Amino acid sequence: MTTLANPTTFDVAALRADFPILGREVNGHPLVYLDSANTSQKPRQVLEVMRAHHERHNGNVSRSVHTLGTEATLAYEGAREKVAAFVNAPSASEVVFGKNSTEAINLVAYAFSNASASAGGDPRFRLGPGDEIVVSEMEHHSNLVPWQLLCERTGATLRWFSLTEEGRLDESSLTELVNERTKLVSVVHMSNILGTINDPSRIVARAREVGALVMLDCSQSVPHLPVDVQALGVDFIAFTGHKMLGPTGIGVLWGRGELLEAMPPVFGGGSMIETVTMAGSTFAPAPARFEAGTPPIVEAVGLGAAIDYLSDLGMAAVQAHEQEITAYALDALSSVPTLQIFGPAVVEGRGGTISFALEGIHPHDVGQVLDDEGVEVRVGHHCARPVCVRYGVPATTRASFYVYTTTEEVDALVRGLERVRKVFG
Amino acid sequence: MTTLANPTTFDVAALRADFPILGREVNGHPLVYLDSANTSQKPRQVLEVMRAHHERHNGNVSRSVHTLGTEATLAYEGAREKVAAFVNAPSASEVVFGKNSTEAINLVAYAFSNASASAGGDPRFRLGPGDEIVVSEMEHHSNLVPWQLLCERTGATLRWFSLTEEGRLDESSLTELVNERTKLVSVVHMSNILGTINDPSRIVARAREVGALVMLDCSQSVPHLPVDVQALGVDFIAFTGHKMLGPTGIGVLWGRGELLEAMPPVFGGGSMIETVTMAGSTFAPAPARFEAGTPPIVEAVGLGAAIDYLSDLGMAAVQAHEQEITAYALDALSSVPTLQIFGPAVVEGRGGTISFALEGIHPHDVGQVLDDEGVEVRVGHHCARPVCVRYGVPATTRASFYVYTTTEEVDALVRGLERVRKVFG
Amino acid sequence: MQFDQLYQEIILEHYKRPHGRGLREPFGGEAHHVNPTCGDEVTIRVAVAGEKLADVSYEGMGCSISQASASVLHDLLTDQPVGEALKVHDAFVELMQGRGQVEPDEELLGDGVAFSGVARYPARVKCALLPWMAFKDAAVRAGVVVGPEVKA
Amino acid sequence: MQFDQLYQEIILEHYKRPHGRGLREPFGGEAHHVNPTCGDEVTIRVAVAGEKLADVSYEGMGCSISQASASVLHDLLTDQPVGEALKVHDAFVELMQGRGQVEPDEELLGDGVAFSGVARYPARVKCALLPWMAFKDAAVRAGVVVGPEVKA
Ligand SMILES: Cc1ncc(COP(=O)(O)O)c(C=O)c1O
Ligand SMILES: Cc1ncc(COP(=O)(O)O)c(C=O)c1O
Repeated sequence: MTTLANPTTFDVAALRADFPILGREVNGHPLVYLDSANTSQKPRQVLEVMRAHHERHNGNVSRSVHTLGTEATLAYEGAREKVAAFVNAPSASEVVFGKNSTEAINLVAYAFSNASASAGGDPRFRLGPGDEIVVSEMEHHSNLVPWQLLCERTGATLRWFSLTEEGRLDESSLTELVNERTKLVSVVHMSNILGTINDPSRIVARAREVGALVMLDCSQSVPHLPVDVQALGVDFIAFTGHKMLGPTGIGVLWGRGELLEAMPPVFGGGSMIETVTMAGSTFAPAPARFEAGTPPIVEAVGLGAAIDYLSDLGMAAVQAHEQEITAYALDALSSVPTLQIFGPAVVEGRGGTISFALEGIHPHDVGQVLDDEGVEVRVGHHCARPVCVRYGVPATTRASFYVYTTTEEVDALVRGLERVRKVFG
Repeated sequence: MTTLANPTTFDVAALRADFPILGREVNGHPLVYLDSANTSQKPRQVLEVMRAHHERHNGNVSRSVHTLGTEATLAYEGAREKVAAFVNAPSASEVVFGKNSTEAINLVAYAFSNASASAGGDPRFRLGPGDEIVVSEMEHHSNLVPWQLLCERTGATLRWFSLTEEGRLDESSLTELVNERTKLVSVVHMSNILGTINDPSRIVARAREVGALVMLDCSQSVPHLPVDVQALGVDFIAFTGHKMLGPTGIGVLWGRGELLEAMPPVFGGGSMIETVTMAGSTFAPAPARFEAGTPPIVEAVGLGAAIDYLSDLGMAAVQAHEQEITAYALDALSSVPTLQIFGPAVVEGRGGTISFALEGIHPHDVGQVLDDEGVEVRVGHHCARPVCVRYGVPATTRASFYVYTTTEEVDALVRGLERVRKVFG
Repeated sequence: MQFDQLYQEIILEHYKRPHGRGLREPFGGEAHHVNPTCGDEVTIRVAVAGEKLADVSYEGMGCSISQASASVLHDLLTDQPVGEALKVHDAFVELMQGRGQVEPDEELLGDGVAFSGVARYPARVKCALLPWMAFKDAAVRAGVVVGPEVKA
Repeated sequence: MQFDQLYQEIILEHYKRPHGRGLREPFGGEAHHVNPTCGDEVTIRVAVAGEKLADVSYEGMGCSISQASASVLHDLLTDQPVGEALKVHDAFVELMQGRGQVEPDEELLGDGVAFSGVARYPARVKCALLPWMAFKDAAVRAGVVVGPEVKA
């Protein structure tokens, strides 16, 4: 692990040695990985913890009295405690593990429909015609489609915040949009396409006035900046392991304890029950109630190791590093002729994810030429098609940064874009 | 890899060297792992493939044109093809990845409720009062509770096969139980508590007569015996990676192509869409339609490696080995005074999972003493509480075997049971 | 050895010859608890008379640890002043959740001290606590005012 | 070099100066296809006159590969006998799905041969196939009888 005395900075060059994949070549060039908003790379510390778990402590959890089962359970529950501490949750029992952010969001959506379908459902989760759910035009499909489907199932209405030209949430209609009919507001904390970081404080305040719940999609924020659920004042957040140095197959729903207790089960199966008879079953308290079946054990352990790694760096330092790279990149990209940035043009209130267009050149072609230079960026609608529609493009090219990103890599991107313009100019 | 010329056998001692954890000690004794029905151990071949994926090819799938993304996608889709071939599915597009068996079963259950809630739902998936779902008293909670919850949501009625004294499905009431009102029969292929292997052929034939769908919970069968979905003639099967030498966090739903096409989406999010607008979305064909969000990529790759390992051994040989061990164990256990076996007492029509009781001694205490000897067995209701109720016990002790199990380990179990009787006799 | 600390003679004694077993009348509150992972069950009844617990009776089915724990609970709490009983309860819970780091108070816990070794077996802590959690619920139902929830 | 095989001059030429672009009347069938991962779109119209495809017109928005592919499709299929056009279609699909292992038939595929290199880029195969898949749907809607589905 590569931390320095100064808590707000770390040695990126030294840290890169922790990431085996950064040593590989792509098409004869050193890998320049600028697609961390899509999925991050993993340090060997994480891989080693996972391997050690497999080679020493593998057993199923919460089901065995034997030593391996006990060790596996301690490791799994230890990961839950690390997650809770990382986002300053009051209790580890407020942390529900699932396979990704998408599942976490869908879990809440199905808790709403199950509560709505049953007579005894908690009123905060009961939805029907006339009720409203509010999202934004900035959502990842994973924080949009689940609510569209929920509205279809329940007859509720979906409404949304629009976006400003600068790529920010347009909160001018807040009081009209979030009103007495609103049961839930679910918005993204940091946009995966525009890089925008939303401050949810006004939304939370308004939601409290009208008695609506608030969910924050923290898939892009928890990996990149300090997140404190108590300071945010929201009711639910979702995030995903693979974007924060952890493995795929693990995601987190955090929810306020009393809300989780009020939510009906969604998935049935092993480990979420209290007692089962053929005629009917009763259910365990949260978080077990929402973790049916064998959970992603080694994946949770890997996420715990990723959190250790990030905590050692310090999330303030992680964010400071990305701000530096982002400022450098915004500046460097502005030197590329015909390049247009979507989203905030300044480093304030944004993270290290930059979407752009080169006039007249399709993102697929941009990405392909860059890949030929070893520069890996994402092209497409980034699972946020309404944002593309909003800004009148079918797709964008996106570069995204993380703890291991260097200014030299940004330079390689800019050089690559010159070649793109040569091939397609 | 440790295969021998004779296709129906392999060298267990040599194979054990592939499993790093088998070299460890527990409470000062060599580990004797007899809990594979709970979760299996992993050979280094699987761990190495996963590590290599992380260190060389990690990227998100189906979203990038870049080299890492393409490599990751090929690895992920390659795993899908391996899974399809392993269970003789006609097409890889019939394989849906999720996080475990439990999710696979719940996915089908929610497809039923979503189809039932929408006017245009396919009639085969529409459920309401008067319709029936049939399970058995032998189910794991994961193939029972989802159907209980589905019946609550839709008003349908849950019915079940009972069990014979010998631990077999009582099919005497088949024609009455599976009738014109039946929409789905979902039963376990191999019981995780009794070891019973069910032959679904009569149930399938009857279901076809009345137009019901058939799901088979293959969580315990796919790891331990050759499974051919076309020969079984069922509509859906579910199984789980961690019980078949693969990692946690990966499970499989196989479904007949035309049924998957007829099923509405369950989870919304990235990668399951065709096109998204704020006002509404359309959805991708199966399997993508059922894989919302970033899937368990490295876990699928690990499962693919596990399938390679099992295929190299040959599933017929795997089953033959377990039959041998099971015959040996049934014999050895019958020598232990006051020991009672639940489930078939003969090796025919059963797998290598044996539940038993020692008169007057609670399974927790049995398991604890065995653990002190390094012998890891599971104790409890094994997520199949109705089976315990059926046989009048609160819990059982269960020993379960796999490719790496030896007769010496069975001997260690029997010696351990002697000590149990000394401590609590 | 760790294992012998788990199954101390005292525990095995209470298990084989439980004290005060059986559900008795009259009682002010009753609670039934189940350990969902293993199906162990216990029912506890609490009878309050004035400032005292006149009787703590129980019935259950489960492993040696949970059954011995119920027997010890009966011994320790019956006839105790309410405040004292709750102190014992809290001390026992603290001991069990201490992962083997808590020094037990012999004065307060009597035979309960024998459960120190259980605290090193996370999977068994729930067994030992089962009757104590049920006791607390039963006491509340019998009108006893107790402090904030303790989680097992 | 692999990359130069992807972006062959012919492809870039078709991309920059597409042939026969624009949706024309009359037509017998139309289909609109979208690539869900990138949002590329194409609309194809097919006009059948007797045994021949009198016109294959198109409009679309997308990358060089998908747009050039539409232009080449127009060149290859317009004015062709129906049977011949379907043969060309099948040969192109086979080439694209061949992972670079299929030897293209120059006679049949003309400028389409330039797409051989695309087959080595799994992520781009869908781009090249987009207009061809839409063409097939449009042809069916125009009354053309075609063989079994080919999957992209
Ligand atoms: C028969 C059976 N069905 C379903 C399951 C559930 O599998 P998982 O916990 O991986 O979802 C299991 C194992 O726990 C099982 O043995
Ligand atoms: C903002 C946002 N929300 C949700 C998701 C979904 O995460 P996952 O695919 O891990 O479920 C992503 C990433 O893909 C994202 O960037």
